[in-house]
Amino acid sequence: MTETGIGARVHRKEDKRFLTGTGRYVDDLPLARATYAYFLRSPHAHAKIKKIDTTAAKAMPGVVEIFTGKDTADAKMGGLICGWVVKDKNGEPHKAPAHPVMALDTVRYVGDTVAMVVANSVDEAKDAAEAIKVDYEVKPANVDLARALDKGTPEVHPEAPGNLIYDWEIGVKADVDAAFAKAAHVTKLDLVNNRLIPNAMEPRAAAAEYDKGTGNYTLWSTSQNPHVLRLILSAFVLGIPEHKLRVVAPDVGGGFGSKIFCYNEETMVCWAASRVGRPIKWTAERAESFMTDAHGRDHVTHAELAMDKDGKFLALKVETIANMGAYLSTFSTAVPTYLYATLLAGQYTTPLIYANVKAAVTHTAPVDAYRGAGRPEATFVIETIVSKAAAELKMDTAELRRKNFIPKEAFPYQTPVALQYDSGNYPPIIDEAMKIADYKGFEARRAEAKKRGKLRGIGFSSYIEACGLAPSQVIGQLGGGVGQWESAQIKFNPTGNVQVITGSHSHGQGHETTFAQLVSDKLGVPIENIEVVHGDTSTTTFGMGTYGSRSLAVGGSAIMKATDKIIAKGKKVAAHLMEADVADVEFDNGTFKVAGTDKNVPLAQVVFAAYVPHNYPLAEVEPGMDENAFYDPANFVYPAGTQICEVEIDPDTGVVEVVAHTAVDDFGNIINPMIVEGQVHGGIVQGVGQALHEAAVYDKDTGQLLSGSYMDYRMPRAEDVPSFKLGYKVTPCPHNPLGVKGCGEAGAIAAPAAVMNAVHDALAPLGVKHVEMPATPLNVWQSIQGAQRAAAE
Amino acid sequence: MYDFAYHRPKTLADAAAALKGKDEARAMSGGMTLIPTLKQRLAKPSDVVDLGGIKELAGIKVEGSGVTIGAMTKHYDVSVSPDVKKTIPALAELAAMIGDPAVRNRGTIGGSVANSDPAADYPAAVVALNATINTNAGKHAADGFFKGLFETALKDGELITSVSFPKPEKAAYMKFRNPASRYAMVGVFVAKTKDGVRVAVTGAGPCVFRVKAMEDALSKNFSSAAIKDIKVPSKDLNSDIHGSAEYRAHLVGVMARRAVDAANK
Amino acid sequence: MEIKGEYKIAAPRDKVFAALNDQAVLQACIPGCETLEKLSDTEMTAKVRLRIGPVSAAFSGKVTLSDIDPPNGYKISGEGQGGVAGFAKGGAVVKLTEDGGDTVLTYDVDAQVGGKIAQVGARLIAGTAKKLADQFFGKFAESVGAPPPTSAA
Amino acid sequence: MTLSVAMTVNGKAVSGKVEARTLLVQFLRENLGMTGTHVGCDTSQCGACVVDVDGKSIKSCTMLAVQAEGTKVTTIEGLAPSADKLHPMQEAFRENHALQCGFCTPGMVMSAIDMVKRHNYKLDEATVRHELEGNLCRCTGYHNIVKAILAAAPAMKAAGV
Repeated sequence: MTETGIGARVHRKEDKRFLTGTGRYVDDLPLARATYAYFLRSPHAHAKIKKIDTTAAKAMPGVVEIFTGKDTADAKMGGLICGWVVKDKNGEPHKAPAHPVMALDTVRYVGDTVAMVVANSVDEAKDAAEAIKVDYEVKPANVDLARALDKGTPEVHPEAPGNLIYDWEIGVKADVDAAFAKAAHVTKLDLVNNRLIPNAMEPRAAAAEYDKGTGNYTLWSTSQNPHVLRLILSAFVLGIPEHKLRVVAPDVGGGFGSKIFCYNEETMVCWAASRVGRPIKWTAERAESFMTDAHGRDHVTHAELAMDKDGKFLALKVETIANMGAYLSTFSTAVPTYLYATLLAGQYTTPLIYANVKAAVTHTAPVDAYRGAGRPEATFVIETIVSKAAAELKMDTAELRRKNFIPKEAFPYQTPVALQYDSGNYPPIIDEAMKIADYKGFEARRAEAKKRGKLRGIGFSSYIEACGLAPSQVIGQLGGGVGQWESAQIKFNPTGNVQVITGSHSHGQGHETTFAQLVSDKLGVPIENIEVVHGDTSTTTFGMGTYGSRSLAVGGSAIMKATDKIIAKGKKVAAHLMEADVADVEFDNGTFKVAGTDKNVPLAQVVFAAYVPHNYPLAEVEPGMDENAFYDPANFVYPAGTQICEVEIDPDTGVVEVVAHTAVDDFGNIINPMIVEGQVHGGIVQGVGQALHEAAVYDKDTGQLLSGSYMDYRMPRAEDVPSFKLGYKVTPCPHNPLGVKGCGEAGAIAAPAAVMNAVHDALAPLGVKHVEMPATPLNVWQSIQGAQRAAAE
Repeated sequence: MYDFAYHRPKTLADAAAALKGKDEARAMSGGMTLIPTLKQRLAKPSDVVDLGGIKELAGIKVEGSGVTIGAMTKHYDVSVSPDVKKTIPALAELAAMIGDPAVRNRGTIGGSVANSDPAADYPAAVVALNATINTNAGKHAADGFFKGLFETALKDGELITSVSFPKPEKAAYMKFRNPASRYAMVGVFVAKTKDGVRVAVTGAGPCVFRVKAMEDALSKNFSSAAIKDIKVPSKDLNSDIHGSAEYRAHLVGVMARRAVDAANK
Repeated sequence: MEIKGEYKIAAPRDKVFAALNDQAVLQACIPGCETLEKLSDTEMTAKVRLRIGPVSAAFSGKVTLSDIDPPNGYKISGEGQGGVAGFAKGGAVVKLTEDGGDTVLTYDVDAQVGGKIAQVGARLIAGTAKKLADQFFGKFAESVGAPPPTSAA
Repeated sequence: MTLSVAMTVNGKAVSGKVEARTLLVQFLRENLGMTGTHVGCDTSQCGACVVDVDGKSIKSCTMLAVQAEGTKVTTIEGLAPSADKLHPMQEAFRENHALQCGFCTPGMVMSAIDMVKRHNYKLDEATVRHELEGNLCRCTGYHNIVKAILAAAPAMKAAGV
């Protein structure tokens, strides 16, 4: 391992610009003659638009143009699409209600877009928006997910009768029922997976410019996947030919899934730029982000686990209602099905699993992938029910897990829910986690806490994740509308420095460093001579972007393929330069050598020769040193791990404090441990946030978003968490060239169950059976009160 | 934000003059509530009169056995003032619990008291310590000053100049933060003085209020045990997604007991 | 949210009921009411300026009287658009019962707000609604029960 | 209402025309083109916009530009002593991987420097975590930010900044 190669804790190349205020986010871009967009949004969850009058608003100072849904309809603009077709039980494709770019005659959630004002300044645009008269006929709203599918609940779309998008299943119900009939013990669980708002610290933004001379559009967007955004805008929404639309995602301030999707604001900004003839800029206010960024999670689930007399899992049955919100966002349909139910085996040998998922539309913001996307929901179900089962069986929670882990020898392991786990070794992970967490010492700590009046609890969560969605063929069979490969290009300049062009996108994950490490390690080029280029459709090859912890496993592997091509070509050139046979040329640490001799030629010299081919095998080899690769993986990658959380609860106030949190993960080989640790830390805190703090709360009657600002949406703060204890076990991924798995979502996937299991453990002595997430002080206090009332009766 | 006419008077008299006769003029002290409100376009003042240029309004003075804090004194300055820490340490501790460091560097005691936000911290201290609110028009006793949700006894154009806090024998403030906003969901200030005990609660009701039953019990026996069975009725208490009225009522008891224990330390 | 309250008014029930239907009385009692114009016996348009602490918003909308059951009570409803602030609507079921020569007025308010005030001011909604209800009925009780009705409106 | 405003930003005298309603952060970003200071919320809670005004950290989204008249303002752009040397706090953030997407970072660094100075270069983990109550980060889980600040405190003392 070199100081900057694979496995090294290399400091990030991108940090300097972020630390000196010279990063460039969309809102930072200077655009000459820019206009500013402001979107008028519905204050109602459900209403018919009887009339929109923009006359007075159009006459306001500084107004350039005002557009409404009618303008987009007149222009025959396509609607926003859902890119994953899920087939229901009967083989029918999911119901696909229209998703107009701006509301036509009905608004369906608080924040639904009613009009776009373009003006010379943001303030003027806002002034004008206030002068738009909208006549609404307010209608009853469907907000409560648990009742969304009930008869008589207000309907969101005529295309989705009864608000049902699909009724989907996996597994054979009769087989599972038969197993339950024979079970010695059945544990039952009802739970809610609370709705979250992603809250990347940079609000979404878009800016667009139209060049009348060439007919080219440029859209700067806070996107995690600029090529996919361009594809959707070109093929489905705007009809601008792909080659006439350039999408640039510059520095992007976090995404967590919420910036994967194609939103109406960027669509409108792009479309309107050609109509107003000036650049248009839009940056969301945080209030808009709360209302309109795709939210995450939001399930209501009933689960049952059947066990034999020894605690061996026999079967698992899960019924879930998943909230889609008012419209189907880009990948929303896949999240509670293929990314959720296929993970319900967890780390266990449960032989039979049946899951039924009903997706419902409601008068709330669209819901789509958010850090983990389906997998946190699955892990929460499994790991909560396993801990509950252990408590019911009076068995050690780790012991029950261990008893049911898929054994090392069983890999590759075919689960009953479609996935085939490629690799893993779970027992050493939980052992290591228990060691780091000092599980043995827990009861002493609990007793000590009791003396201080605190209830201490411990909770486990052993998660499995399937990330790096793949292969394209399988995803296609499952209804996914895009390929799942990644592209890479290694472009040497004549002077020997390198541009690594990737189709994935970094918005905090550190690609500029990790990918440079790969290339530096593989080609022996000093890391400072390597520049990673991403995020601009005009300078990068088509790529799929960054989501689902795929960048390294898929994008990094593509880079490896491209470096292989460079080495292969370089060998031919080197062979010529050294007057040797290609078969005898070896490449090591930046130098081509003739095996068994001391003849060598450095890569830089080979590159120079390729660009200045004065002495060059032009008959056999093209000049230049620039190689492209596409990599389509053979399978998902399957990181796994165990987290152990310890909490202390103040029974007087209901406040839960996370006092210790351990995570041991198997991410396969690790390229930059520093960056991986950072991903785990951030993920854990988002998971702790879900477990204890965060909730998107809509008024159940009116559909008003009550947690619509940081005054009411409870973001985790530094004081809410301790420093974390991390550990690793490595089983390399067998099917990608780096042996890597994904690490971006793991923390957020495992943490909620670990925290909630600890909360339940702490509260068990008080007779509390179940606390719903988030375990806020109010919620915990009410649960304690409820248990005390029940005990008194 | 809507635009407005901006004034930065140098004297109190000029400030009063700038506000006079203008129904939609607003005085701004630290601006920690006003500016966010204006950013949301939830108010459209014709004039904003920035009190930041009036030198006479800032500063902390020890007067008699108590302290007088100028209206424009920042929370941070109160929190670190040796005079406040020596005279009424609980008041310095309260100031250190407001908002966050950057907010404490701008927010002022005068603004907090004049605003009477139901979840502000200072009103609890003002009432529990039986402070005097000094204005350009005279003086107000603490009792009766806070009249309701964002309502005080201040008349139009009346500006707080300082708040005078007598030194208590013992005092402490316990705050249960709203988990999201960090405002007080329930804050209880307990003060034992030679005239008796006062217990003031903020965050729980439309404005700060006293709990007579606790005061009576604590006047006889200043220990948390003395109030352990006193329940505050939840009727008329605030309720939102973070806390029901019942929960707030319960927290008043918990925070009051903890405040008494802290005061006795 | 729901808000209930009760006032004892030193006036006979018929008089109280009449006052509940008196546009001038209503205008004087609706907090912040700048104009109240009659469209019919049961419908009025209103302009209301509310100032709650730092927030100041002008609402325009209508006031409707329904379920009129003289002299036992009625329902008074209002809804208003507050521009950028959002909207507010609510209704109060008002019941009058005789208590000797006095009248006991009970009210049961159901209020909703939406838009920006709901989004950023959730913590203040219940308190504000209660304050406004108290102000309205308090002022009403005072104006109707006040001894010499020289300036009842 | 248009007003003239003049102040010193990162050691340089600057001036400009603003409206009364112009926020300090807007003046910095739009008039001066100094886009290092970010806006992450509209309720004065996230801390991405923290700058130093006359030695005190403040939220530049909650101060009018005209209120900064005559003050000395330091922003994230004004910390590094030279093009190839970072301020010890910036260096500690880099060293400890205390940033990911970088959006909250400017405010985080400004608050951290203020915190170290107020605590006279002596901090412990609990204090650092508590003092970060006005700064939100969604990426790092705070772990490495805390580590960086604890490392920076002695480094700042040693460097005399």
